[in-house]
Amino acid sequence: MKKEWIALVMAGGQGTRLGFLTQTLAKPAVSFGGKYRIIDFTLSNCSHSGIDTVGVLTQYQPLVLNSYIGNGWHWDLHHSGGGVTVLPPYVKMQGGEWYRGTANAVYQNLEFVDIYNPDYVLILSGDHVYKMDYSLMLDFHKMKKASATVAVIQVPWAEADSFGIMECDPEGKIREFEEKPLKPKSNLASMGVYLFNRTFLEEYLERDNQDSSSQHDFGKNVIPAMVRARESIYAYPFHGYWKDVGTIENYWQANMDLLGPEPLLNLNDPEWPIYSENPNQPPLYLGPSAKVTNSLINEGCVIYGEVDHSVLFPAVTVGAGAVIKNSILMPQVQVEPGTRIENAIVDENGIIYVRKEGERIKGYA
Amino acid sequence: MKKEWIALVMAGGQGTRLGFLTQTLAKPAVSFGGKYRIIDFTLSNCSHSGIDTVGVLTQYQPLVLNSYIGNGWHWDLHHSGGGVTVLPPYVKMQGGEWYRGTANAVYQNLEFVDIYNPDYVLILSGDHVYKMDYSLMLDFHKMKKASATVAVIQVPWAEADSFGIMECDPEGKIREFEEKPLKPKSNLASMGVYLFNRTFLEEYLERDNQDSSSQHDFGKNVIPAMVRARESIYAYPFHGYWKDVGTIENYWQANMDLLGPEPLLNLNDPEWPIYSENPNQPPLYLGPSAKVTNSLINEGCVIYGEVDHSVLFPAVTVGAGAVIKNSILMPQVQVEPGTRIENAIVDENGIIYVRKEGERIKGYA
Amino acid sequence: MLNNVLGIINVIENEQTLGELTEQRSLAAVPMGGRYRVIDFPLSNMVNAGIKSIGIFTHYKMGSLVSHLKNGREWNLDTKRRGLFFLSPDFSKYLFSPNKWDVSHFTTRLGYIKTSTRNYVLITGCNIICNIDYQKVGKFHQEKGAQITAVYKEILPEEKEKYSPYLSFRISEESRIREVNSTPPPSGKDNMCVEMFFLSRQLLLELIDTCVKQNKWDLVRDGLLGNLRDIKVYGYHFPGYLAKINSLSNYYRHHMDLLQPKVWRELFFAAGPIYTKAKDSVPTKYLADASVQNSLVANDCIIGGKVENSIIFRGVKIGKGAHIKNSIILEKGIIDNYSRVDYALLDKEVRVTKGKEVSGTDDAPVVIRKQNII
Amino acid sequence: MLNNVLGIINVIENEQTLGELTEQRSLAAVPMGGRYRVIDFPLSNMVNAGIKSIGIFTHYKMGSLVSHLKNGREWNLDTKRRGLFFLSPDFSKYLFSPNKWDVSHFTTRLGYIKTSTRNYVLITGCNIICNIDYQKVGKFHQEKGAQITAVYKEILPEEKEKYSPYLSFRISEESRIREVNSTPPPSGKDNMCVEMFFLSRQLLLELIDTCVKQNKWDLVRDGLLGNLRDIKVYGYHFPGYLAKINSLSNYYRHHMDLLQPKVWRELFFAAGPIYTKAKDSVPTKYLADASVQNSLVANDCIIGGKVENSIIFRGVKIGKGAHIKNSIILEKGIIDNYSRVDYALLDKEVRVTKGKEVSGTDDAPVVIRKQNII
Repeated sequence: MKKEWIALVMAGGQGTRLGFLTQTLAKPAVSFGGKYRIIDFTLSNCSHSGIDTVGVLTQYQPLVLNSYIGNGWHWDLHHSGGGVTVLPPYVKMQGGEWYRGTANAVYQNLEFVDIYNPDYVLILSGDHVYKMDYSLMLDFHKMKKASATVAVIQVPWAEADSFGIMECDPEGKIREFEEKPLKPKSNLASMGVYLFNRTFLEEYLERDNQDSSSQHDFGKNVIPAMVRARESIYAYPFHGYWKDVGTIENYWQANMDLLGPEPLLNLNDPEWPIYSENPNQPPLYLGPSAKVTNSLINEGCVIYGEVDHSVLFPAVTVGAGAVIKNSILMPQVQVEPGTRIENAIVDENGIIYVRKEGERIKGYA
Repeated sequence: MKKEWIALVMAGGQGTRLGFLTQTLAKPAVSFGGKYRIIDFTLSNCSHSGIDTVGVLTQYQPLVLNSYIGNGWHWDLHHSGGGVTVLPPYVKMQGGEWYRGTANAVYQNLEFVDIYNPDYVLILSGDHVYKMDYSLMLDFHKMKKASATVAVIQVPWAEADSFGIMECDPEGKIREFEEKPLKPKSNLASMGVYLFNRTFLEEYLERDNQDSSSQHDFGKNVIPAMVRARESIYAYPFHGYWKDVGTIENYWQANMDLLGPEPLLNLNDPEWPIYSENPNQPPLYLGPSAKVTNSLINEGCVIYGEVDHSVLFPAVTVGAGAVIKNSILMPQVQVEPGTRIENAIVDENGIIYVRKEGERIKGYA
Repeated sequence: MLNNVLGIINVIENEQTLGELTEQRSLAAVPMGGRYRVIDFPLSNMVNAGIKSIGIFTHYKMGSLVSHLKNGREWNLDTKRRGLFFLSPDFSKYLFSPNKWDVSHFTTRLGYIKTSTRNYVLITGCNIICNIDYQKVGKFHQEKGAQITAVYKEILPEEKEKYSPYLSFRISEESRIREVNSTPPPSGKDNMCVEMFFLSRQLLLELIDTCVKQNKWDLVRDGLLGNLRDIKVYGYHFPGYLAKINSLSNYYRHHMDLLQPKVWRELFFAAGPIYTKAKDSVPTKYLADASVQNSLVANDCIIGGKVENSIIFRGVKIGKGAHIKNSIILEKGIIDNYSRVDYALLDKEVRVTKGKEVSGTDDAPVVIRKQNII
Repeated sequence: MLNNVLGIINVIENEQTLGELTEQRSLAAVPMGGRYRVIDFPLSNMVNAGIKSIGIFTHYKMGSLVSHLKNGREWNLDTKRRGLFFLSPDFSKYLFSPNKWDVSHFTTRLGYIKTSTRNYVLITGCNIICNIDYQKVGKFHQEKGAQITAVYKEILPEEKEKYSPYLSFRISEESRIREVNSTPPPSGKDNMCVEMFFLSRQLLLELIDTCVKQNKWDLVRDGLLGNLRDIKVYGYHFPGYLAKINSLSNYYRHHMDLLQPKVWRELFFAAGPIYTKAKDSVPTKYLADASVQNSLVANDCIIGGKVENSIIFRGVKIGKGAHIKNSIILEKGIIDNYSRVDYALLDKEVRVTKGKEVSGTDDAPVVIRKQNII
């Protein structure tokens, strides 16, 4: 069952900075954009890039994520001889241990990789929102005859200190890789998308596993070690929308980025649809007094009130006289008549997180 | 998503007594009967008994088992609002721990049970070979107004000391439950099939979890505790073929039990088919010199030699002049011309375990 | 749950009734309610009652139906045993009767009915849109000790015309059907047969056999309702909302009914959800100048203009300044900026170009053919 | 991989050729090779070459075909985009041409070809059974700079009769097709057209258009091979084993070929596996008195007797003392104790009762109709 490449998606993170959204959910399973779950973007990218074998590494609250991923049907990743496999930590002949970092998680699953005997392994993160054709990155990787390729994106200089920052030579070869540098030397940030020659990866993971001082993380340990050893590591520049939705602020902003006639992130792209579960809901009903503008609203909603610049998931009810602005309403939320919700994220249990411009988010039930 | 009952299948055991068969495989994933995997029996039983929601609890070498179970398609257990879910141990807000016994495994998955809010929970073992209509057991359980019901089968008195043995009153209420008693008081053995009222189960699991002296096992701890407390626990007598294939001897015997015109375990039953993955292989080819008797042989095999009283999995080749007797040949095994194999189990890697009547099995590569 | 029941949906409906809409598709495949097709309603009703074995009696133009239902996945009918079957006769040999309940439709598919292992049969047509709980019908059948249960709907005098033609039942106090007429009584309420019959599979086979032997050809009139004296036929009253899709004006009117939240809620949720083919649709986007009132909007649309009293199917784009009123826009319609659509029914992929106007009247909504450009 | 190719399988084959076997099923649905149906071979060949978008041009009796292929799951064609489509014309309107390559079969399905986003088309018939690597055909097409590539098979003088009728190619040294004849040359080897054509989708649309405009009606003769001077048509030689299912005797003969391990291996494994509908079958059970030589046996059988030089399909039961020779037993046949079957072709569910004998000759194997009891 030889494959040219396979992808491994990191979906084990606890995502504590997303607060209530991840209390009972792995971060990649968090709802997004009126319909999707965050991991839909990564898995749709894989599907459209021609990757037919994907492992999803989970260990934190995976119940919803596992059953959502199922056999990969939603992303056309359900075929025999490949498809999606959920990879939790497990017990081997010599016992079991939890994943201790992204690199360790992959290290513990090298047996899975071996089944497919791939030439290349693509490591992805399950909690980023973007549309990317990984096959172009593979072409670049082959052209450069690289041992590893890291996808990079230009970020505002002011934010560069919160990313893994690369310094490259004119050929694109990475000279230096610093995770969250105090004084960034460039604004080329790692997107957490790594492509490795398989044997090269295995070698470094073996070494990393034996290094007791390592945190066993790709960004913090493995990539810097490769760069330090002057291996042939290249930066592949990506141009387009990309967002790590790991904080409430970023999560809220990424949702708002879907609105308007020419949104930053376009979901209505027939060439690159984002696959997801398709809920079965009747068409949205807008009552005689409804007013809906600048918004993204799913089927099954019943709206009598006013909605502006907001994202509504399926089966939300907005009573007469209610006003929703700059907000995200999760599935099944019932808004009583006359209520006013602004700059907020409301979930099924009625928990509201209010977001204020420029301030930290505070929450109350 | 209220369900009347759901099933939880224990599939986490290491199955060390099956030796090489379980070195890289969970025991329920071991091949059986020329086509099946052991867990097919339990899952087919669930499907035919009208159970549409099944959790499979795994933690030892689950790679093959997880991808085999997939979305439950093979057993018609793939529908929305239920289906099969694989349940590995995972990390929660307060950390993660491995399953410490069958009862602890269920305890750690009470959250999964709660999703379906069932009235009854059926606990099953993934490594027994039998055909059983659990809905009849549910009828019995309701009729007796039981808190728990344990399925029992009569075993030869001489073997009773290797089972959980029950003593009952004339109504079928269990008076005593002894795991592997030195001096069995009856020959009614537990089949490892338990049906519980959900709240009753949760109560006892909570209690068992706090008992530091417990091994957190249903047979050793939870059921005996219930019986000791004189709870309303009934024995449901099952009549039919049932085998725990946990040793090489039992495994070999259960395979042989499929042979003959009126086998002990009948697979050709249109009312109770055993569902499985259906390998895609052309019809078996029997050459001019082939001689095949008293055997069960799958498609894709090519046979020039002699096969008697044996079970052959798909795509096995038996060369001219080779003789196979009382043996089990796993998928893809190639038997060279002239070879003689008797009383053996041969796997894909050419590992042969030779079985001798009445003796322990010894293995060599 | 009715898991001991074989469901039969007879989609051999008259194809002329919906005019332009049924030129290229069978009635069963006509789009309905923003994102469904006609077949979704009878099929979902059966599935919601626990029926797991369903045969569709198809006829011409089955292509769009097959590609809509495929293996029945969305209806949980993609199972190893039983599930969904398409039953088409051999058109090369068979003289096809346009009568929906012609016995020959059943004799050419007799093998399917004979080999079923279910004890009961539920037979329905396809042009009644409602959300009915068939479990109640099954319970009624048992309680009454009926041999056949026929579902009916009590209709008001003013409704007779819109539902015609139909079979009218005279029903006794204990719900037994005493008389069947094809002309409704001249005054008062009436009991309309809605072509849903529940009976044992054995009895159905006997009735077919009797019809064939006696050279009678209408399974409903001659078979199921042909011998009310000797066979205990009971009438089950369905009290809920119901639409009969037998004309373009009924089709239009029914869609306007859906704008009543009570009807919307009942039709889509009463006894269970209505399932349809899943599509990877994006939530609908409302732009800055959107203004939508008293309307139904499916996913995948982009709304830049004004919409009132209308049903907008999937994938419709409505430009800035456009104004849609009292209309039904089927899938992938494009309404360009500043155009106006009033009392209109636009089939799939119609485009109304910039500034153009399409309008009909309440009594005679204008119908625009598939893929036309105005 | 040919993922930029739209596959078209035209199953409008002559239905008379296989006599009793095609009375109730289309040729495409005829059982083949122990557990397959004819359609599995052309379909699997396309899938193995990476074609992900396949349209089946169906005609009458499509019921068994639809229930065999369903949503294409076993062929990995159950995808969200592209996948498997059944394309049947509207029989109520359409004058159905019995000619397999009638241009009207294409004009009535033009929308499907037009809306495809693939650049190439691979068109095949359905009655050629082989295991061909279409990736090689695609490569050949590119290397030759061909506009159309037609697959052919070099056949021996003595094979001409069994393959007739066929189109014969005269081919230049650089593989370009120079001449097409419908009568084979009187002596010597010949190049037989096997009705597999590879070309750009654009060119196909143009050729259909030209045919329509010039009122020509045979897509192969008038369209694809109608202008060998101006259009570069190349012949790709398929060197492997190939059977043409155009008569009962060829059908029988082909099955006997499968008893050669070389043919068996090539047909089922050469360029990839042949997929078919999965069934929950039990491995076949051989009883104490079984004796099976030089035969193919599918799953789900119980063999108690003697079998020689035969093909046993799924679910066949052969009693003690029964003796099957030189025969093909289709699904679920029952051969009771002590009966004899020689040179016979038993359709599905035939039963040969105790002690009876069914025998034909090598030249004229006897054919027993479906479900008959002897």
